[in-house]
Amino acid sequence: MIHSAWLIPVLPLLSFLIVILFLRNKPKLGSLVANCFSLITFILATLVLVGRLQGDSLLREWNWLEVGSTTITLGFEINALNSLMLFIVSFVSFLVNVYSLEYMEGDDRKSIFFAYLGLFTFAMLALVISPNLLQTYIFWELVGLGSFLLIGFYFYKDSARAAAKKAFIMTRIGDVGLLIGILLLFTQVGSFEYDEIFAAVRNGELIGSVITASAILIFIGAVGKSGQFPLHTWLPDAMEGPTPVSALIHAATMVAAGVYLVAATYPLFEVSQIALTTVAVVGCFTAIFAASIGLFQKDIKRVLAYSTVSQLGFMMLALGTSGYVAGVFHLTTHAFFKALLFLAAGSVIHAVHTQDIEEMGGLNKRMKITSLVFLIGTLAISGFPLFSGFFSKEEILISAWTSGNEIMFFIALFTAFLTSLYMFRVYFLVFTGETSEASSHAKESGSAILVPMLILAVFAVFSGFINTHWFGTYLSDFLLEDAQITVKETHAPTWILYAATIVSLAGIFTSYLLFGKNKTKFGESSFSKSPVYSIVYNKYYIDEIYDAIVVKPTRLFAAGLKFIEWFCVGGIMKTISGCIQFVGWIGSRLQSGKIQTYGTIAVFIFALFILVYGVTNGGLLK
Amino acid sequence: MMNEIMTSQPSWLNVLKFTGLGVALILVVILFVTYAILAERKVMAFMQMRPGPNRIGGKLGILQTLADVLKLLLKENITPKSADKLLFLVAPVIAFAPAFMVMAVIPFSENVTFANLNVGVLYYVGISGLSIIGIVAAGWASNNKYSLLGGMRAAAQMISYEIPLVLSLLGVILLTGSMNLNDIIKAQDNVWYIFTQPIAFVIFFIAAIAELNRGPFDLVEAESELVGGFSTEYTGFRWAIFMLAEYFYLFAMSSLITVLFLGGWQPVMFLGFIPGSVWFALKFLFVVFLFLWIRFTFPRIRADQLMELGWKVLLPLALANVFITAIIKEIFFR
Amino acid sequence: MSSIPASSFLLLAIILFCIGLYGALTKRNTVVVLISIELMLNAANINLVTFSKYGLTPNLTGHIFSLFVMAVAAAEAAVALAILIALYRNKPTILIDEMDDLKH
Amino acid sequence: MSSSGIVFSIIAICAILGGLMMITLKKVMHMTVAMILTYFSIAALYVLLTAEFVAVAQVLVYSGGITILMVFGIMLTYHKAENRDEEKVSSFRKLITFLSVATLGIVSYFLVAPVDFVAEEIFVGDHTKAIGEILYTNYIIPFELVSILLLVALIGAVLLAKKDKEEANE
Repeated sequence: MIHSAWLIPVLPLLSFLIVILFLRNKPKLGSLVANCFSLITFILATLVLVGRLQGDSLLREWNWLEVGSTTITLGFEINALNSLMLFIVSFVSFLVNVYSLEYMEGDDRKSIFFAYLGLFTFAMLALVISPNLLQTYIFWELVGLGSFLLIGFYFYKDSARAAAKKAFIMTRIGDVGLLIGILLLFTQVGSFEYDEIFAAVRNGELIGSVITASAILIFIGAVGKSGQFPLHTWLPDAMEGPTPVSALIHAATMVAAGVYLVAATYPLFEVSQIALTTVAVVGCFTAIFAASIGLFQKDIKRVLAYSTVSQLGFMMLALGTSGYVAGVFHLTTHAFFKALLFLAAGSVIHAVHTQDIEEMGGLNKRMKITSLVFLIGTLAISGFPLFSGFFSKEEILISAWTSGNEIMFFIALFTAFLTSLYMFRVYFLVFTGETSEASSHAKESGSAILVPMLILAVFAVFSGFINTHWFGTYLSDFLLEDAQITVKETHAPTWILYAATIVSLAGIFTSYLLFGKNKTKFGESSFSKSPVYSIVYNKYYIDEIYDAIVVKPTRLFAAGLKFIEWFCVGGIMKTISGCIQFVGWIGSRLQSGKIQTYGTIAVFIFALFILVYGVTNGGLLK
Repeated sequence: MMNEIMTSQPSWLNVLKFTGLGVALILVVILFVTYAILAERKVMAFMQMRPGPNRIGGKLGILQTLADVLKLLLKENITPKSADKLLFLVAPVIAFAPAFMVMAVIPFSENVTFANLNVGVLYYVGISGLSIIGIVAAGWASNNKYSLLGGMRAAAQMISYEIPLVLSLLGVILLTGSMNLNDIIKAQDNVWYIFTQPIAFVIFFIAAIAELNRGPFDLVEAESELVGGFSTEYTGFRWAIFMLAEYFYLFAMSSLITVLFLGGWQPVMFLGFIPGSVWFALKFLFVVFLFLWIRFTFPRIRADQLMELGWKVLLPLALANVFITAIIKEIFFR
Repeated sequence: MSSIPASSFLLLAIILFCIGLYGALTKRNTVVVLISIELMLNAANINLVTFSKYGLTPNLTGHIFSLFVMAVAAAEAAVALAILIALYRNKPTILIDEMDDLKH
Repeated sequence: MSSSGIVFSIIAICAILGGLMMITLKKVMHMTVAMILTYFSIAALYVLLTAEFVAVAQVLVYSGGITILMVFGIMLTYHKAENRDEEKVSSFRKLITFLSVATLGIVSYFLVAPVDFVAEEIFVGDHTKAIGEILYTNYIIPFELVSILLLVALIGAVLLAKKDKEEANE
C-alpha cells in the first residue's frame, strides 16, 4: 500500500475536478462525491501509516526536467513524519467534510465549497509527501491558493474578501522568504532534494552563515503560513471563512504546514544555533502575545484563532528548543482538539447565529453533546491532566527547560496558565450560567455535525497516550526512526509535570472565579475603559501599526512614484506621442481621400521645385 | 477663298470683300428658306388635295412666308421666369451658327466654293454635329420637362444617326480616294455615285432625314408627345432662328447629297452647255422635293423603332457597304 | 503664315493648361473636373501639333499623336461618366470631394 | 502683323476666354458650353497650323462627342442643390492652387519664350492621305490598340452605367 501513496493527494484532486467541472449545480451529489473521495483518501492514508509502522520509509522519484547537468525530480516520500501528517490531514479533512454536509446545508455554492475543500486537501497532502523543496514550494503555494478560495468563500461580503486578500498577501510575504531560502540552498547544494541538502549539511559542505540564512529564510515562510508573530494578523481575520474551513486551516492543514516545514527541514535548523534561537524566541513571544490577546476577545472564533496562534507558538518554541518530537507531538494533539473546538464552536454558531461569547450563555442545557465535547476540547488545550494537551504541553515545557532557557520556560508556563484561563472563559461564558437571549432558541445540531465531533473528542482525550513517560514513547520512537537528527538524552525534572498541572488547574480555577461564578464580561465592566484593555482588545494595534508603518508609507511611496511616472515619464511620453500624433494628424488631414487635395499638394510642391530650379541654376532670368 | 484670306495682307477692302461674299451667300440661303417653307406648305397641300396658302401675294401665296416672318419679328420674346436666362438666349445662336458654317465647304459650281477643304466631308459632319449642343442647351435652359425630353431625344437621335451617316460616306470616300468635295464631284465625271453606291445613298438619305429631324423622324418636336420639343418655350424671333437653322440644314444637306451622290454641278450626259450652277440647282431642288415628299408620305415612327432602325439596320448595312466597297475597289480599281 | 512664332502657340498651350489645372484642382463638380482635364489634354495636343509644324524635324507624328490622345480622351470621358453615373446611383452626389469612401 | 497674326490673336483670345469662363461661371451647364468655345478655337488653331484633319477630328470628338457626353452626364446626375459649383472650396486652397499654377505658368513661359523654330512646310498636298498612310504603316499597332481601347471603353461604360438586374427590378 505504501507504494501507491501518491494516490492519496490525487484523489482529492480528482474530487475537486469532478465536482467543479460536472457537479457544480448538484449540491447533494457533489458533496456526497467529495465525501466519498475524502473517505477513500482517509482509508488510504491510514493504510499508509500502518504500512509505515510495519515497514520502512520509501522514496520514489522520477526525472522531471533536465537543465544542463542538473536534474529536477518529482516524486513522493513516505517517512514517519510524512505518514503521520498524511493521517492527520486526511483524517481531519474527512471529518470536516462530513461535518460540512450539514453545516453547509442550503448554501447555493455547496458543491463549490466541497470542490475547494478537495483542492485544499490535495495541496496539503501533496505538500506533505513532497521529497524535495521545489515540489514543496509548488504545493505550498497551492495551499495558499486553497486557503484564499476558502477564506473568501463568502466573497460577496466585503470583510471576507478583505480577509482572503490579507491571508494571501501576508503568507506571500513569508513565501518570498521561503523562495529565497530554497534558491539559496539550491545555489549552494545544487539540488532541491531534502536528502541531498541534509547530506550536504552533515558533511559540512555548507558554511554556517549560509545554513543560518537559509534556515531563517525557510522559517520566515513558516512564520507566514503558521501565523507567527509579525505575520500573524491574517489568521484571526481568516475566521471570515465558513467554520469548517477554520477547523481545517487551523487544525490540520495550512498552519500546520509551517510547523511541518520546520520539522521537515529540521536537520538544517539543528546545525545553526542562531536559527534555533530565532525559532524559539519567535515561538515563545507569539505564544504569550497571542494568549494575551485571546483573553479579551469577544468573538468565539477569534478567541480560538488566537489560541491557535498561541499553540503554534508553543510548537515553534518546542522546535526551537530542540524539542522535535515535542513539536510534532503537540502538532498532532493540537490538530485533534483544535479541530474539535472549532467544530464545536461552529455547532454553537450554527445554533445561536452569533459569534459574540458575551451574548451567549447557558448552552449546556440545550446543547448537551456540544457542551460536552467543547469541555473535552477545552480541557485538552488547557493541559488538564491525562488529556492529550497535557502530555504534549508538558513535553514542550520540558524541552524549554532542558534547553537551559529559564525565561522562555517561565513565559511558556505563564502562557499555559493564560491558555486555560481564556479557554475556560469561553466555556463558562458560553455554556454555563443562565440562558441568554441569543441562546434561548438554540437547538442541538444534527448527527452529521455531532458524529465528527464525538470522534475528535475521543482522539482529543486519548491521543496524548501515544507518547508518555508512563506508557511508552511510541511516537518519539517512531519519529526518530528516520528523522535525520541527533537526539540529546535529557532528564527532565519531575517538578515540571506538577508545575504544569498546577498552572493548568490554577488557570481553570481563576477562570471559574472570574467567569464561571461572576460572569465577568469585559465589554460591560469598568475594566473596558482602561488603556490596557483597549490595547490588548485591539490586538496591540498591530494591524494599525502595520497600516501606519507599512501600508501608508508604501502608498505614499507609490503615490510619489505615480507622480513621477505621471509627470516626468508620462510627460515625456505624452510630449513624444503628442508630437507624433500631431504629425500624424497633419498626415491624416492630408490623406482626406479627396483627390483634389492630393492634386493640390502635388502641384504645390512641384511648383516649389520648379520655382527653385528656375531661379537658381535653371537660368530663369538668363 | 479661305486660302486667300490667310495669305493676303489685312486691309479694309479685304474685310469688305469677304463680308460681302458671306452676306450674299446668306441672302441666297434665306431666299431659299423663304420659299422652301412656302414650297413645303404648297406640296403638302397638293398631296393632301387642298390649295394651301393662297391669299397673300396672289393665288400662289408668294408673300405668305414674308408675312409670317414679319409676324414673328413683331411678336414678343418671352423668357420663362425659371429659365436659365443666359443659356436660353445663347442656345438659338449655337444651334444656328453651325448651320451656316457648313455652307462654306459646299461647291455650288466649278468656281463657287468658299473653302476648298481637304477634309470637306468630315468638316460638314463635324460642324453640323455642333448644333445638337444648341438644341440640348435650349431644352435644358427652358427648364421645362417637355423641352428637356425633346433636347435629349434630339441629342440621342443625332448621335445615333451620325454614325451610319459617316459610315455610308466612307464608300464614296473610298471610291474617290479623297475627302475633298470638289474631288468627289470630279470623280463622278462618268457615273454618279448614286449608281455605284446605291446602298450608301439609301442609308445616307435616311440618316440625313433623321439628322434634319424631319418626318418621319421628327420625334424631337413631336407635337402630340412633347408639345413642341426643345423649342416649346421659345417665341418670336428666337423660335424663328431655330426654324431658320432647320431649313438651313435642309439646304445644306440637299446640297451635300447633290454633291456626293448626284454629281454636283456635273451636267447630265451631253447637256454640258447648261451652266454647272443650274445643274446643281436642279438636282438640289429634286433632293429637296424628295425630302418633302417623304415627310408627307410616311407616318412618324416610335422612339424605340427609331433607335432600332439606326443601330440594328443602318449601321450593319453601312459597315457591310464599306467592306463590299473596299473589296470591289481592291479587285477592280487597282 | 510663318510669321506666327512657335512660342505663341506654346504660350497659349501653357495658359490653357494652367486654366485646366486650376479648374481640375478647385472645382467640386465632377463633370467640371473632367472637362478641365480634357482641357489640359487639349493644351498638350496644341504642343504636339505645333511641334509637327515647327521644330528641328517637323513631321506628321505630332498629328498622329494628337489623334491618339483624342481617342484616349474620348474613351476616358466615356468611362469616367459611366463611373460617375454608377456612383451617383449609390450615393446621390456628384461633388468630387464627397467621393472619399476609400479613405479608411 | 499679318492677317494670320490677327486671326491667331482672335483665336487665342477666344480660347482663353472660353477657359476663363469655364473657371468663373457658376453653373455647370454654362461651363460646359463655355468649353465649346475653347475646343472650337483650338480646332481653328489646328487649321492655322495646317492640320485640317486634326482640326476636324477635334471638332468631331471634343465639341461634338465629349461635350455632348458631359451634358448628358450633367443631365443624368442633375441635382438642384449641386447645379452650382458651391463656394465650399476654401479660398485658402484656391489661393494656393492659383499661386502654384501661376508659378508653373510663369516658369514655363520663361522656358518657352526663347523657342524660335522656323515653320516648315512639312508635307505638300493632302495631309489626310498622308496621315492615313502613316497610321496604317508605322503606327498600325498603336492604331489597333486604340481601337481595342475604344471598344473596351464602350463596353465598360455600358456595363458600368447599366442598372443591375435586381436593381432594375426593384
